[in-house]
Amino acid sequence: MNSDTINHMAAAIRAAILAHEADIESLDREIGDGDHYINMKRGCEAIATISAELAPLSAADALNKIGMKLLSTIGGASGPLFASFFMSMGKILKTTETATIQDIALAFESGVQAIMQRGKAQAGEKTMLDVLIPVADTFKQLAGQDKPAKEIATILKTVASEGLESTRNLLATKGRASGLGERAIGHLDAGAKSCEVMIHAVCDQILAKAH
Amino acid sequence: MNSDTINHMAAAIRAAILAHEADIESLDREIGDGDHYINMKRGCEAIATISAELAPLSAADALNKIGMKLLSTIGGASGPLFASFFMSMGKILKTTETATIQDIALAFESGVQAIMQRGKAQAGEKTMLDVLIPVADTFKQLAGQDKPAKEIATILKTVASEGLESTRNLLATKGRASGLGERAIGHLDAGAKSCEVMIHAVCDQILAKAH
Amino acid sequence: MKKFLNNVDHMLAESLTGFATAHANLVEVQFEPTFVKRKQKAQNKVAVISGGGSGHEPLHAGYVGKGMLDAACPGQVFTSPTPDQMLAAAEAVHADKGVLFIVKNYAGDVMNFEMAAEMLSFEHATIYTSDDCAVVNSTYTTGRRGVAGTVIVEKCVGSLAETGANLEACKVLGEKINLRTSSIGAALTSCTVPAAGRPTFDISDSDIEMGVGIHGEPGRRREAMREADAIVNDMVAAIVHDIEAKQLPLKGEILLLVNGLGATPLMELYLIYNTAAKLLKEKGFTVARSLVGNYITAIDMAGASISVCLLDDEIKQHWDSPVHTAGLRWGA
Amino acid sequence: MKKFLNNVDHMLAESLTGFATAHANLVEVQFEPTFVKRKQKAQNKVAVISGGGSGHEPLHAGYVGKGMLDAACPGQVFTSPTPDQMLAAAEAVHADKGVLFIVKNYAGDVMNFEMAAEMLSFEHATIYTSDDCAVVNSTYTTGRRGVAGTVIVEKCVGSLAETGANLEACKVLGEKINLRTSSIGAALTSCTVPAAGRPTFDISDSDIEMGVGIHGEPGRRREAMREADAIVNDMVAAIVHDIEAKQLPLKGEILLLVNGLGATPLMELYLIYNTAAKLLKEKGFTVARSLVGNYITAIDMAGASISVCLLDDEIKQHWDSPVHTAGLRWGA
Ligand SMILES: Nc1ncnc2c1ncn2[C@@H]1O[C@H](COP(=O)(O)OP(=O)(O)O)[C@@H](O)[C@H]1O
Ligand SMILES: Nc1ncnc2c1ncn2[C@@H]1O[C@H](COP(=O)(O)OP(=O)(O)O)[C@@H](O)[C@H]1O
Ligand SMILES: [Mg+2]
Ligand SMILES: [Mg+2]
Ligand SMILES: [Mg+2]
Ligand SMILES: [Mg+2]
Repeated sequence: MNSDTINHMAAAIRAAILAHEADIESLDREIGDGDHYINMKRGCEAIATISAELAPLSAADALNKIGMKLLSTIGGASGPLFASFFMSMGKILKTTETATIQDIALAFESGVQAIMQRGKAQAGEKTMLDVLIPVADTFKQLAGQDKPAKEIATILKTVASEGLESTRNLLATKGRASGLGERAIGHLDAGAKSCEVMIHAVCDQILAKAH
Repeated sequence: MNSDTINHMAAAIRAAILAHEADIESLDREIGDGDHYINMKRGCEAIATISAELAPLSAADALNKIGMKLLSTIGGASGPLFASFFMSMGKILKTTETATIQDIALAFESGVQAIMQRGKAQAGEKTMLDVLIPVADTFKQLAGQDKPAKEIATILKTVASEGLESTRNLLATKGRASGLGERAIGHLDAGAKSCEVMIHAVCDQILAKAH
Repeated sequence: MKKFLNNVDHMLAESLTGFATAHANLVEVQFEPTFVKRKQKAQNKVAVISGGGSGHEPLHAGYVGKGMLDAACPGQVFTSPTPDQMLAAAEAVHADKGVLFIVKNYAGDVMNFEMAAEMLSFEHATIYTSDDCAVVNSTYTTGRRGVAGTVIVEKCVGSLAETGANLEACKVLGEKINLRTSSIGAALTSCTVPAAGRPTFDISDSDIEMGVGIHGEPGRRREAMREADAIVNDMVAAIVHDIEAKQLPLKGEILLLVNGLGATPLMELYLIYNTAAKLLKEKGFTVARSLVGNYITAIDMAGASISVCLLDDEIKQHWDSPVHTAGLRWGA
Repeated sequence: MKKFLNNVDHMLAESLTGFATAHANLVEVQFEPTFVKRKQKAQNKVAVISGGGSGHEPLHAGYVGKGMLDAACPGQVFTSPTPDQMLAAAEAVHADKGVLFIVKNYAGDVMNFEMAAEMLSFEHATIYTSDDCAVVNSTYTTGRRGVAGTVIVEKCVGSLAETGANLEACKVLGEKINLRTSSIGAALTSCTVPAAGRPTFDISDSDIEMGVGIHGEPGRRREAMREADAIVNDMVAAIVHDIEAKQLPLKGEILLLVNGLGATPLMELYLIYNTAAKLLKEKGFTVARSLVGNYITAIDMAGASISVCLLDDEIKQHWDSPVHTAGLRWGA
């Protein structure tokens, strides 16, 4: 992984988020305050504007810079969470010269843990973590088994979608939807949806690679 | 004319105004501020509540009392105008013991003049006067010719309807609709409509009389 | 129609009772006939009384208090009050220096106040406000409507009256301010008169009403909805045109009032203010005083009006003087 | 969607510029990062800073000024501001006695202020407001939301800070007021987030949302629309229940705040106040202070919230002390 790959992935994520405007926006309208899509878009566009600055950086520094940029751009609940994710990934990868797929899985896991810490949340609270935690777990496990990247990508897509779907029948105990009590049941979580969209975007890039 | 007749006519007027709620209300909504029906209704109901107090009074005193009551009940533009009308009618009839149809026509005319004075308005300004002035003129003329009441009533109904219809293509130069310029053209005036309704109600009572 | 109300017939009385309770240190309300007066009767000053249809809150009852009105007579919604209200209010607050009525120039208000004035036994005078420049003044019309400029007149005349100035001086100041003030309103939606139960006019999302008053009357023109700067530009142009037509100077210090008509968020009012202030500066004016908020409303209309008052030292002094009312308060 | 705006992306900046121009004697706005600060930097006091998503105007920028906030950080509409805003604001206004953040208890606000606090080099503390009793507090939730009670906390803590009190004392007062305040909101309509371009929720004319927050989130329950007294009765009952649950006294002096959510006419707010005051008196409270108007809004939502703060001498003193901001002003 280098900053070229990161810029490439960021562009794919941005395209995917924009393509899912209607879904993401309506989910946060239903049980949130309706700004999650706009927040995600603002974040994606901020990263696009710094792609040239990211280019000369190491993967670790690029991820850290992305985190810092998101922190000062997104706001809301998702801003500090995604920022913590990337800054934590950057910190972990700093210690490795050329990251293996195992390194990346560990960095991803540490990013998810940073979100859990910052948001004081667990799985099962109807948040983005219901996608991120199972993905991190499966990723680490598959990477540990030396599975090929394409196989991992295919499986993670499924895990992400299942995680998203799992939020439907949960009561929300974190975030804005926690004020709704039982009324949140039956609705997917918006943050979980954007995570699913982003994970699919990245995995699709890996699957589309020639080799 | 005595206060019994007056109470009877007031009841007929009230019933007619209530029956024309939709028309009157929508006209004042179109080129006014939407309250004219409510104002008329409030006025009619106030008179209904004092019918017992009116009963022992002379026609002149009853009309004056009606004017005073309307003055403190209706408000808006129509309140002082209708109040002036009845107070002026009362004043004129005060001088006659038993009013002939000619006396009533003269009193009606003086009532209309009081409206003109109070509102500083003429015919052709798209107001209630476009009904009242021709009705007063015709009434005086027919009464002067000693026409039977029923014939007069029939003719006045037509004159009132024509007067109302004449407001349709006028520019408003008095009242709220004067702020609208050309936009008032094509709409009937609400106050003219209530006057037409009231005149029809009174005439219909006369036409329905057995003798 | 969706409103917090129990019964349309009691809405006004319940609301006024709430108003008087919430501001019990400032005002008292009386019913039959209805008026709101200062808690502490002022002494030895012209009694300044205003009134008009309800639905424009905080105007007028919200401006009763030290430095502004002595009493206000609220009519039914959008219906001018009746003369007995003005008479009772005058009786309650007059203080030996005469009574000054401040009346917005609408047929109903004019006639009801006129009849009250005719019946009044003490010295009195009336100021008619007519700052709305959407209505072209001509000998054929009843003249321009009184809109947001009324707040400026009430504030400054109230201030002068507080100094013990006589009736004539108060009237002169009020008429000067009225002359030096131009206003224009634009509506995005209609309002809903509670007793009518539905919007006064229908309007699509792609249209606006330009040149509206404060009663949900249709405006001067229906125009295409467009960006705020374009709307504000036209509104400011109408005001500037009016100032020119009145042969008043197109420079000097002004008070800029951006008024919400009821349902317009402050965020939008400040955005309008931003553009209006910029345009007026470009024209050569200095924005010396500002007021932004809901000061004279049309129930729940989404819309705004812009008013410009050409200041002079006297007006500025009376604008700045302390005022303590429910709707306007500073220096106290 | 129909709003006075030019471009959704510039709306906030244009509006804030208008705000700062209209109140140039009081405040200054700075961009990148965005914050509003007092024109005159205060000396030798705790710097009181608040912030949150925009769309709640006059909160928070409207409360910057003498006797209240030193600075406010407005985020995007309904989106909490970012830590760099708080850091820049703190840098600009701190005055050697530390920085106090007043934060409404929402995940986003909490986390962004927390990250700012972690990066802050000077002494600091944070008060989280959580007066909304529509959200049942339990160990499973992130806790109650901060709503209109925030205004009372900002007013009184601002007053105490002005006396030179230390950080700890300010935090203690703020937390006391937060504990002693219960609020609940009801909405007749949704609001429309400008960037979203359409109402956040759909609701028919025969329904209301009970227990709404200030972001157009659906409320606790959708209920049948009914007369105002019935709605207010349920709201007051929820507040009284909350006071009981907190084991606070069901008597004594209270501050009653009836707050409009943006598009509700004053006439309706005073009607609500009238009923709420009556019910609370019947329960045994004395309404000693009142505030009625749009103090913390949800853009253009038709709706209202009721807040009750149990007063004591200290709170009363700080509520009454002079305040001079764009949104709240008395004694100055
Ligand atoms: N404490 C938390 N931990 C993890 N995720 C959270 C937490 N709180 C909120 N979220 C996530 O953030 C999403 C909302 O983000 P966004 O709409 O951008 O912010 P806000 O809720 O402040 O409007 C939710 O859908 C949820 O997935
Ligand atoms: N100056 C006037 N002279 C005669 N009639 C008038 C005048 N001004 C208004 N009117 C009449 O009053 C009617 C409006 O009455 P109403 O709606 O009750 O009062 P308002 O216009 O104050 O809301 C108009 O339709 C018109 O017929
Ligand atoms: Mg959101
Ligand atoms: Mg009318
Ligand atoms: Mg009217
Ligand atoms: Mg948000």
